[in-house]
Amino acid sequence: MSISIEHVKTFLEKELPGISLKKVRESLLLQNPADLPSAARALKDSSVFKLDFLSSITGADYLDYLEAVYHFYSMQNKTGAVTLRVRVKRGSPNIPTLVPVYRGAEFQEREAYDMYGIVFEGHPDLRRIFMWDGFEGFPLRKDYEQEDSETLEIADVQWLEKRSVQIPAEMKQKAEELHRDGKRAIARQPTDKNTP
Amino acid sequence: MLFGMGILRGLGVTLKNFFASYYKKPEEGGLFTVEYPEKRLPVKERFRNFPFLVYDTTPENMRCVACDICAKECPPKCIYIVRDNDEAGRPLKKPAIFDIDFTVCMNCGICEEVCPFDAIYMDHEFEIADANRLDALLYNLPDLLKPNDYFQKIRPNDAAQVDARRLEAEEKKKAAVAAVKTQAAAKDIKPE
Amino acid sequence: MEKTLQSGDFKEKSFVLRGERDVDTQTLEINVGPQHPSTHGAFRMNILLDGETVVRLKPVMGYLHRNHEQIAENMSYAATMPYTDRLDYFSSMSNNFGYAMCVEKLASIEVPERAEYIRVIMAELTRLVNHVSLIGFLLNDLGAFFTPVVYAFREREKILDIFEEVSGSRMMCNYLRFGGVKTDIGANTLEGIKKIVRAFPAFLEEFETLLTKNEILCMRCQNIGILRPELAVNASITGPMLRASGVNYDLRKVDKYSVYDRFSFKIPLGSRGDVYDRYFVRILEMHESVKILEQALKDIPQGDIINRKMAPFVKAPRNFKPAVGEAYARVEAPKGELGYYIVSDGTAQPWRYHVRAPSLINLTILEDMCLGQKLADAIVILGSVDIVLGEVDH
Amino acid sequence: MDQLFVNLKNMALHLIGVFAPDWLVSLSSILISVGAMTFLGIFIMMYLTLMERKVIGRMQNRIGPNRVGKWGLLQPVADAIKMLTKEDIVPEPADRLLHFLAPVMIVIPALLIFAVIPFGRNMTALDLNVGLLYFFAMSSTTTMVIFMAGWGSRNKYASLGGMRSVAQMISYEVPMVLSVVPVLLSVGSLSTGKIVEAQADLWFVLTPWGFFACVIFFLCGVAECNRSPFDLPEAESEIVAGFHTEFSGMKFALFYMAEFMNAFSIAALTATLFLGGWQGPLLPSWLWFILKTYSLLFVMMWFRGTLPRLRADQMMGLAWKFLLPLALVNILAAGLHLYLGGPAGFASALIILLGSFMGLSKVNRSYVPEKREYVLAD
Repeated sequence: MSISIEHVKTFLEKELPGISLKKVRESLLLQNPADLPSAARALKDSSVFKLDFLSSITGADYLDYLEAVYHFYSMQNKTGAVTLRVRVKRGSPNIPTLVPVYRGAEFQEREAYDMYGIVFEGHPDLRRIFMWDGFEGFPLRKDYEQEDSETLEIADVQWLEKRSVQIPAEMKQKAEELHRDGKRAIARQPTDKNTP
Repeated sequence: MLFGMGILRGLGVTLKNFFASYYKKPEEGGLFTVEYPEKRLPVKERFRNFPFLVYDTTPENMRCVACDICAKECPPKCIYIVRDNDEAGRPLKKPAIFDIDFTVCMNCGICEEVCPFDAIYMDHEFEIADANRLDALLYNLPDLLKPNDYFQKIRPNDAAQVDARRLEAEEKKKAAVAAVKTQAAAKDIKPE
Repeated sequence: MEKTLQSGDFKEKSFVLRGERDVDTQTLEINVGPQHPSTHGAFRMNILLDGETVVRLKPVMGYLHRNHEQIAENMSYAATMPYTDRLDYFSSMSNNFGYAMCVEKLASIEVPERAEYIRVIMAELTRLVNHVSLIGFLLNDLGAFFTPVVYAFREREKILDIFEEVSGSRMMCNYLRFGGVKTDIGANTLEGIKKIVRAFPAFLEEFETLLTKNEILCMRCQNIGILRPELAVNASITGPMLRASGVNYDLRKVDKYSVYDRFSFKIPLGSRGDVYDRYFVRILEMHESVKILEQALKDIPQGDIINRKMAPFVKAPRNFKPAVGEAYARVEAPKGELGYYIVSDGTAQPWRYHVRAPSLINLTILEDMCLGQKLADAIVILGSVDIVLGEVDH
Repeated sequence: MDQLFVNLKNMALHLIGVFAPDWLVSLSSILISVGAMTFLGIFIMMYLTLMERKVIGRMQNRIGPNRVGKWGLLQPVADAIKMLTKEDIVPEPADRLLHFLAPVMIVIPALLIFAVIPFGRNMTALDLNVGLLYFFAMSSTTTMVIFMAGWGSRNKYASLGGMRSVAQMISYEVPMVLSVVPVLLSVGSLSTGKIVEAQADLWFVLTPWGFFACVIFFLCGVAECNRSPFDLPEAESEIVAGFHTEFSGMKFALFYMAEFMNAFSIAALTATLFLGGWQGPLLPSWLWFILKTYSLLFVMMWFRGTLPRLRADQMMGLAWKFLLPLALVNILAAGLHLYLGGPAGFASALIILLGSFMGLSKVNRSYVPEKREYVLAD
């Protein structure tokens, strides 16, 4: 059975006076990311909710802001999901970490950092979890420019010619042209979809 | 119980299996491995490996009309279709090129589901390994075309259903055409 | 080592095993993986050894990362279904089940009775396959030369034949559709499943006499890699690993999703939360799954297998555009709580698609369990955590 | 029929004696025995690998190799060719000398042990009167060689394997030697030939102390040649391939051959010491010997097909805290049995041994499985 979100909202406002919350479709948006650890600890220690299980942390990119969605459950009361949201600007994607409150957040925060570049301050070792360390860019962001695997760049052409591979003329010509303009071969233009 | 009893009972199980493999039948714990090239396990009817195109009697009147729905729906995008057009340049209801890259296809069967013309079905042929990865596994139109009775042979029930549905659609169309003809005939008589 | 090791013990002070260090030894840093016989896939553990005792263990993953989430965001909803088979490739039906449930919750589609029963049957068969294979691989890590794995695979083959008969493929089933299942189960297939389910307890009996009371297995698995319940809950561990530590949390009983509330079955709970408990809880879970299967097979109703409303989308999946909104659904996969979080923006492609992989999160406390144990135990503890790299790296 | 091989050898010697000086005759008699031993060693090793794969296959409900030759009979030949033709890689940081010497020095003692094994009535290649001491001396050299192989190949896994094998060999050498003392008590001589003759009417394994000594000796023998459940030095699941990770081609073949020859000699020695060697009613003596040895080898393969592996400290604990005290008590029981003689001795030895077995399994609490109860909550 699930917990009504208003009930949580009133509880949090009573518990932490300075907090500013907004109801977004069955979840609570914390306007100020800094309140996240205190809100989470309050919900975890409260005898009513006892949300001791952080099921999942999901990063998301809504073009003009990045968002982290937290799903909390209670294993003792076996009650349903409480969803918290935090939105940060793309420029300064900093959210306080939840690892001191929930050990389970460690890998999921690293995944959100790796895929979206959301920096979780205070995380024990915030490294990329899937990508190799030298990888630049954040793959799941909507404006991630994917390298076009069909067109060759000047470096590829040289590498292939060193191994005596015949390259069709127009591919070589396209590579020189790209090189002259100083551009990279981009496959996917950033999507200009409307935000939900 | 005695210190070593658990191990001895475990050894008993393997010994039982050791002798069982000599005299028992495969179901109750006998030798169940099948020596592959000589003896083969029968493939289930709904088994799906790479797709193939069905044609009714001769490869000319194939069912595919190059509507490109399967190419759009294919998750890994491994189907490439170019519509054929006759000498005057008008598009025909036939594909000129129909390539499926078997190194990309993951035999998920979605093309079979979405095809509105019952043209593409999943095959049972899985021994298509080849030394050359690029050309040999890129199947084009002639390699993909297989007769309808091959489809009946490998998947009897599904083929029966498909043929029944097509037959019934055939009748409905004929009836509809006949109805239109009689209606047109009725109209001609009235205006004189 | 009577003092139970707290998780914080090892972070600050350098870990000294033998009191003050009379003999100055050198620690040996070895990389177990990504290509190693018992890391269950391309997974690396950077282990610092003091003699044979583990002093530090850093898991490294990402070797099998295919960015499943971006693939799903560039494709229609139905086209992602075959990709979910490749998440935890040992239980493809459970992955489909989770994904289908999430989209049904998003677009609020009901599933007819018969389809729900077929889904439960398939999910429980996958649980049998997963637990049996896992115990086989755990014994492989312990050194039994492939015999338990071969016995387990003999049963797994029978179940995979049923999957092939029903869905068309043994492991990559792609069988569930939004609002039901792809094709119906014939009467003789049902008979085949009944025969397997009837024969399974006898096999489990033989498997247990071979393993459960085996002194060497008990020596190697008891009191190794102990996981305390509070740490398990705090580290969001789910599945048999959590229940082996004694926490009663099984989504089939908590969420009562699908038609699980119609079946009477029990949830086995361990007491000490060590490798032996994780092994034995999985055997008990198989007994429970057999009970569920018997009940489900007995009273599976007749009826259509897919929601009539979804008929037009079977032929044209790209027209399926759920309303704007988001949904988070979770299912009790054999490895733990498999969650799907989908945000839809009204178009035919999801705006955000996220998979909560139980194997990835169950690895969080791998280091805490292995500290202070021997190298051989670290391998066995990793085996008992039951990870599949397709799901860890998704 | 019984003295078939002995007569064959004498005939060959007469043939050579006809046109060769007598010093050449005695030399050729030695050469014939040595030639027979080496051929026997290699032949046994090849067909033991096939037997092992077939037996474990059958235990796992599969057929085992049957592609090469009628029932896979040529499989060992195929393996040998593969081993010989494979490239022999020496890792760059490895110590060349140790890396080259290790496989050679592991096969020599394995072959030398064959000299002492009584294959049939007066068919022992060299019936030393210190036969048993010679056997222990030879089998204990493998410790140093395995560590040399592990250390020489400069590989973390190999050195771990090497260190584990040193610990294992030493801790299992002591109970092994002590378990043989009761046999010497009752026979009075170290020579294997006399030990077998002493068992003409009563096999030692049928006496209480003989049974316990046989079990201890066999277990320690299995540990000596690194076979399951004590195969820690080459534990595939933990340290990839242990001490012979960096060996390939012919060098790996030598390690493989040495392991199987050690296994054969351990089984042969157990048969000789406790199961009455070539003593047996109807069949020729050498056939009895082969039957007993290969049944013990079957037990070794049976272990490999079933049992998981022990951890390093448990393996050592088992040797020092369980097998060693049991072997010591066994000597006491054997002494009592021989001194009192008759049923009284038999009963008292049996009581002492069973009592000590129960006591030891109580003392080693950590090895006995805990009782666990599981809650089936809803």
